[in-house]
Amino acid sequence: MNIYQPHLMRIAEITDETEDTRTLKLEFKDPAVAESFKFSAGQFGEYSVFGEGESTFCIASSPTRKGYIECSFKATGKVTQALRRLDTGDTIGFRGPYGNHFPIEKMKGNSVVFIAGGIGLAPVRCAIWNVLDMRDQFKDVTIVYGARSVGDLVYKRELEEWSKRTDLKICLTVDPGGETPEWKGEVARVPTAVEKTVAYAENTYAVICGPPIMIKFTLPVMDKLGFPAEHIYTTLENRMKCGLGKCGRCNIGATYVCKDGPVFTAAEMRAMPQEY
Amino acid sequence: MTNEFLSHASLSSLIAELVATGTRVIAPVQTEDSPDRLEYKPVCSLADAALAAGQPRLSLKELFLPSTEVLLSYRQTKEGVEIREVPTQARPQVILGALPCDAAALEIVDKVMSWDSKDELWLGRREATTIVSILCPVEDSNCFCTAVGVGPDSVRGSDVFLTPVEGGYLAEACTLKGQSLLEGRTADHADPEAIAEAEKAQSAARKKVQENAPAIPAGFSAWLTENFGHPVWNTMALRCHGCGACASVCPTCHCFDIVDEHENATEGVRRRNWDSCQTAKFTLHSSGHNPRPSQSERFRQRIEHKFSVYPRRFGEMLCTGCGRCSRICPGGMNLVEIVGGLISLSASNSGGAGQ
Amino acid sequence: MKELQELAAKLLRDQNVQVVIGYEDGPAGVRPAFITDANDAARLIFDPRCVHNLATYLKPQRKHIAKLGKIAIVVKGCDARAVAGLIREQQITRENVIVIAVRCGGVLEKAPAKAAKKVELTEENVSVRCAGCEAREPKLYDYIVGELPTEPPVSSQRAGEIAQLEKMSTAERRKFWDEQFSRCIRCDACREVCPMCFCLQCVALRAQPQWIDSSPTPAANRAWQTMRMLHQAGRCVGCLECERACPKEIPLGLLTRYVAGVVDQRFGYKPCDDPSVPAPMGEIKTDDEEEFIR
Amino acid sequence: MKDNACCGTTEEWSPKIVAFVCYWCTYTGADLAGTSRLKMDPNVRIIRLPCSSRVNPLFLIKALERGADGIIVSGCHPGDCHYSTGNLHARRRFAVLHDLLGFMGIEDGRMTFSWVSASEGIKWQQTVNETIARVRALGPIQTLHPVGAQQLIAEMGSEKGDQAR
Repeated sequence: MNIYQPHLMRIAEITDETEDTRTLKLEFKDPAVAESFKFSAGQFGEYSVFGEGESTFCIASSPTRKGYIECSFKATGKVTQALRRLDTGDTIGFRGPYGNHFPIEKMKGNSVVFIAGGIGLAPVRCAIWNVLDMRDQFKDVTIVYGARSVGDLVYKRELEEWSKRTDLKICLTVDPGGETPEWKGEVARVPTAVEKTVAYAENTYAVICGPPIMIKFTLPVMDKLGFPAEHIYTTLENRMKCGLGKCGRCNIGATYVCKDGPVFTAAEMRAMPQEY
Repeated sequence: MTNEFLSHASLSSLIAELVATGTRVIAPVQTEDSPDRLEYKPVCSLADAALAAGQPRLSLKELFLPSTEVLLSYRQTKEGVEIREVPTQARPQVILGALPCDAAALEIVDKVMSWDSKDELWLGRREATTIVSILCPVEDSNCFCTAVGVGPDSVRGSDVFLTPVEGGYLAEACTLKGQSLLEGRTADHADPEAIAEAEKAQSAARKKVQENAPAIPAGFSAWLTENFGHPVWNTMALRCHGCGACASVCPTCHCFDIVDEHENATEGVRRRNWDSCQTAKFTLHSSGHNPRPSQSERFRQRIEHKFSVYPRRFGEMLCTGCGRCSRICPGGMNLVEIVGGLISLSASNSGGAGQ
Repeated sequence: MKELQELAAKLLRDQNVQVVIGYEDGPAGVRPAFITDANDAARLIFDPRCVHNLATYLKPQRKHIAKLGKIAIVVKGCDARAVAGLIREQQITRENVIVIAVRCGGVLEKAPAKAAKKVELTEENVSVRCAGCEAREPKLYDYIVGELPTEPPVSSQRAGEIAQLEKMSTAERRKFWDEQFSRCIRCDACREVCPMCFCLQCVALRAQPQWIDSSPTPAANRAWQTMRMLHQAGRCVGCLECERACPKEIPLGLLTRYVAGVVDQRFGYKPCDDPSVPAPMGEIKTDDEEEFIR
Repeated sequence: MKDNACCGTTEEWSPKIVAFVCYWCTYTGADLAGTSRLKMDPNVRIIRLPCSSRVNPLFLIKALERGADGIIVSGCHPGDCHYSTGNLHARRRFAVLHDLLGFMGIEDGRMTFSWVSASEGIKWQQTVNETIARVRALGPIQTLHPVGAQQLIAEMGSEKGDQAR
């Protein structure tokens, strides 16, 4: 099997998150692969629709949930639009898992803050469930999640579930103007909500994912709250083809997003050339 | 390794036997339309080959990383999708008369193809190939192999290295593969006169290239990393069209694209094609955002990749100084001049301005 | 030459423009020059080695050049047509570019590989595009420099190529082009160096629908070259940049010259440096020849 | 188009022709030919478009590339275009396309450009039958596509595969 050969996966379930975002639950067709497949929170894969091509996104389900993986995507390009046309029971290709991961082991025994915007919740959700499934090994868990409007919030069922839990603190927010009359959450941009919700405690780790503009304005807030840049983790994405450090297009300076990433600390990001 | 004498007749019969036993023999040959132009092509006999006659227009890259190749084929069935993989074993081949810069390039690219995960398609072809290089006659002032640690007499990437001498070649077996190729073909010891003749030719060739460009200093890679934001990047690439011809002819440029293509409603193939960092679509996100929006950034990427990114990861420059990019460039960009300019800039402001 | 250098220096000194795009002697022959400092204007040259069509640098894709400021560009007749073409198709506005025309006595077919300083044009080395050139003294300019040199010789090498191909049988022509296109690696250098390939998104890069596969397969190569030629009908100025840039030496000039001939013969249009002459493929006439319609 | 691959011998082969026709004239004309029960060979697949000027040359290139043995493009007669001058624009484009494809080695007989009005059912019948006859005489088109993925992979690594792309 050459390294560009995908595993075949069956679409077990389709969930529409928003108007243009969809989550697929995927199961390996080969039971042996299903058995041996392992990954860590934050890793990504190459998903392919045969005849259309491959597309890169993170694995959105938790490594603690065995037997399947989930991915969430927005239909923007050729492959994602083709993925959207598929139905339950259809077959897609998957190569992975690739890249590094969130340091869940290192976070154990400490508090964790999860901050996400829009579809950026997908990789964070993977880490959230990973932590929640081992809840007793972590101190405080805080989630701040925002989207442009109520309609743009993804994983709504899970947001609800998390809101009901007492062992975590959650703040849901939508941008001003994006609220509906029924909306009970905050109306603020993510950085503002973070400032209001998150308090720094010694040895707290943060995971931030979202649109570049959100990250840009959230990082100074984290600074202000006292988070050291080495404790803030985020993910980068770049156009990728191989995912294996060969095809030569995802590098930012000397950093290969596919091999050295996609998870980076804010400190690492600052040291990188601003070419992403 | 010792130098041994390989006569014309002996080499000729070696080639004939290889061809007869089904080994593909590739050598530089003169093209039909012009005797000055050479191409690496399959040959049937030594007589077809134009050894040490100049630089073939394209490097050996295409023989190991074809401009397009099938990775897998698929067929949609009622049950789902069936995929068929391409075999990775390749047909045995011998490359005769490879230029040292082209041979070295293969060894350099081996590193990216085999680190972490192994690209069996490339490595399979490499495995099945024996490379017989020859002392380079040095093309022109665009050559700068000695500046990047290669040289017209460099044995890097070669299994056998030939230096033309009176009546034949001085042959050096550089690897076990090369040894077994030469087995029983050579006169055990070359006479001292031939060795002296060969050494003279080698140092003459080396001197000729050294005149073109000085060696790249050790700190150059680090300077490039530090000066990613240097204003020189904005002005250096003005004449660059972004056509990517440099990448096409480059023996070490190995970036590729992976695409699917329908053949009909239910069948198709996944292919790997050459790609170039000089085009806008190379890094274009589907959102429309492009991290390298103009030619300045794309040009910087090419230079940084060759002289900074690759050395940092793999310990050597992604360039063998063959000069093909300078010869092909429709805008007259010249790598000797560009690198020379950057080096003198690094010497004048080694403090790392412009970050 | 002096006249050109002085003019460029003056334009830069008076800050009429921020960059003058012309030709200079590079380390390996003549190449495009970007002069931003009046003191460097002495580098500018013009002679038969100046084969490049600099109008390509005016394309909207060349953002890194536009960043420099207002441009003055040195053009030969054939390049002036490309500037006119870009104005005609509203890619640039006339006021935003200073055109410095040079009277031209013909150029080489290919830039010499070695840094030869002086060349004489002969039947063997002259560009095929120079034969019967009507724009040796361009009409589109803000400044025009130089004396009109004598008419160049006519290329003996390539003049008859098209007729020769037309004489072949269809099957032979098919074989000829299949062989040529089999070399194509779809690097798209032909498009990138073409002054008239100015589409912000080329149809060959579109994935939805994917009309032309991006792999260099025989079918896709043929489709790509056919499509590019159709898009170039009435646009191509015959500068042969595509042929010059092709790393695989596909004789693309045969196609551009053939199509230019078709457009001339059918619609009476020759590439010209008058931006007000409408593009032929956007025009219609009720009495166009329709002998091909059955 | 899948079945094209199996058309090995000329006995089994029957030309496949794709017609790109305008909605207002030729499509109606073809309809008339049908309702008038004019006898035509069944080798033509019609693709209806709003106007002959909607026929992007890429349609024709793609059809020929993917195994159509011949193509027909037909619209309203000059002067009769529903959009006044669409067909005149189309005519310019097809003139160049016709000449260029010929220059690149596609037989003239495989390309039929014609004007068929809504009332010209008989002309449509002739156009179709003549095109089919011409293409039949020329034989199957030498397609470059498909490559035959399964076959190609089988050949990889063998001598034949060296040339396969």
